[in-house]
Amino acid sequence: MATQQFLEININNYQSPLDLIYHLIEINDIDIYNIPIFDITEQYLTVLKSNSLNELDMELASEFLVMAATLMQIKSRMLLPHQKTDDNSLEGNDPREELVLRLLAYKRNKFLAEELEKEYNLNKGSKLKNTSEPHDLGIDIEIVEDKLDINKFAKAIDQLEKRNSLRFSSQNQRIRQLLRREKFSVKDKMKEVIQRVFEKTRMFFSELFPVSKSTKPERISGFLAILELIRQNKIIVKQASPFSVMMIELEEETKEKILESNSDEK
Amino acid sequence: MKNDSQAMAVIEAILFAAGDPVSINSLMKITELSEVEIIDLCENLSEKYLNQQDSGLCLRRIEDKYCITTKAEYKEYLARLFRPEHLPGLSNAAYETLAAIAYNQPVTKSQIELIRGVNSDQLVNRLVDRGYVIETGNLDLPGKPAVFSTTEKFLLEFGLSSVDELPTINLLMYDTIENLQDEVNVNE
Amino acid sequence: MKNDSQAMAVIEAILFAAGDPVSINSLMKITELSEVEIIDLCENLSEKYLNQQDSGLCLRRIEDKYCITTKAEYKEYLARLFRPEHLPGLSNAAYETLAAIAYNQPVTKSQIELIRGVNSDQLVNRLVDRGYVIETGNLDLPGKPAVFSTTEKFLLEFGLSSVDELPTINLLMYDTIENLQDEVNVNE
Repeated sequence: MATQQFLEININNYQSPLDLIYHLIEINDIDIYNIPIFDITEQYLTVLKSNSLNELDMELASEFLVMAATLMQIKSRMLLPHQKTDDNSLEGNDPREELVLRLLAYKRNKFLAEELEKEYNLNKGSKLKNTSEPHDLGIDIEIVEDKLDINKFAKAIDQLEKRNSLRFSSQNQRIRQLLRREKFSVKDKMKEVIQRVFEKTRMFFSELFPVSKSTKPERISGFLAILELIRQNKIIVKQASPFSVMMIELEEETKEKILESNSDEK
Repeated sequence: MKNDSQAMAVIEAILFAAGDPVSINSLMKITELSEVEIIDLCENLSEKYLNQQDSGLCLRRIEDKYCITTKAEYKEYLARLFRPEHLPGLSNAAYETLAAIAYNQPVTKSQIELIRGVNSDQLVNRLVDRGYVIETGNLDLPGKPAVFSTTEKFLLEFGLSSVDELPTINLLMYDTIENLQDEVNVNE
Repeated sequence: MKNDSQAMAVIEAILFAAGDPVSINSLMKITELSEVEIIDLCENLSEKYLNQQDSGLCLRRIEDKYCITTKAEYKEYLARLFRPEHLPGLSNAAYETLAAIAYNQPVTKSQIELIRGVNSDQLVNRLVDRGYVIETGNLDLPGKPAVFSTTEKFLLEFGLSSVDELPTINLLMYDTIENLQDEVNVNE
């Protein structure tokens, strides 16, 4: 499969990372119970890198990144020697198992959603009638209506308030995210990563952006920066063993450039 | 339209969904049939209702309009339907609309939509029909939108003497949401 | 009531006048007939509408209620009668969220997120606003998360008489995600 094909995938067309992975599985025509995780991970990362996640909703962008991390983790776990119990590709402890379950659940739901949409389109034209006024039916009675129910009124206020405060906070969040996105631009993070790694020679991702000292958007920008730096061949990412975290080092060329610019400043 | 029986079905569906009487003119426009054809079809429908023992409906002509109604002989059963225990009371959505009006009166339909996040025009009309809400004027804005307020009947059934007695609620409403939207627009 | 055809006429008249779905219980009280008789009569009425080419109506059962609606095939004519509703159609993401709720109800927002692989809270809120979904309680778990289920309006507009009738697919068809997981575990 040509890399070009994956570079052209527009991430905006996918509802979730699972949607994208399922698409990759389909175009590769592979068995979902035996996913070639190395290929899929590489393809997934190619798609991610060729798309600007900044245009996505922050929530969705972070889900795509979490999935990238998940795929890389599964990939490294696959390298561990494990005992084959039988020919079933999903034997116990297969690191792909959870992903496969989530893909199946997602696909099933997507099928069902399509069925629902069909049903809706078949039925959407049928109309109920409004309740008749007794007077119009020639019935001469005084309608004894239910009086207003103060409890139902209170409950309605409660629901309205809850819903509006949700809208309020989600809109507030959007504003804050917009501002934050400015603050943690990927470009700035790329500079920061290079400078900090240069100072320490090598660093772990978790050292660069420790969970205790950085916000989620900051870590996402940082992760994007790392992906971009790998793509530009400015850093080397190593894993000492399959289970360990990513260790980041600078390429020789990058180091030389920094040394040059530092000596220029002096 | 394929044939006469389909045309009759269409007329029945239109008159049923409309509820109120529909003019021959409107029926002509909707079905693209002539006046004579409409009148013929309606007469057939009327006869069908009359001849079928198992039909509870009848077609009435009022001047140049037609409507479906129920056969008069079943009045006693229908009278039972209109007892409160059988009629659906106000829905949650209606109570929400009532709350949106009560706390923001006088308020326009589009302001109510902003508060509820969904078009509520039908619900406002229903509340007006039931006498809980009344049109109290027009805003001095393009299109002169009507504004709505709650009625004395509303206060009476809740045992309130004025809307000031409604429990205070923070953050319900229109002011907050509108301000917020302005804020978002400025920031974007 | 004299006979069956008169009883059918009464049911038709009641459902016509009520407009909204009427419960079997109310129909029993109004007509003084038994549950079995009501269901029989309604089934006959439903068949009559279906078999008559010249009828534009259709009888629908929604859980334990009945209502008359127009046949869906005449929607283009009805669209001319009513002002277009300016509600936008549901997005793919909204259908996915609705499916996640319909097939797993009652379900929490985080369970929906697990199925879709992405946070869907806003979509759930929008489905609540549209009246397809409603909060039906809280789970007895830390934080007391709210659970959501589909509404009568959902059944009505999706042509279903109960959630048991949701379309099924043989492939990957499990009652719940837990069952799916159990099944895979058993196969290992």
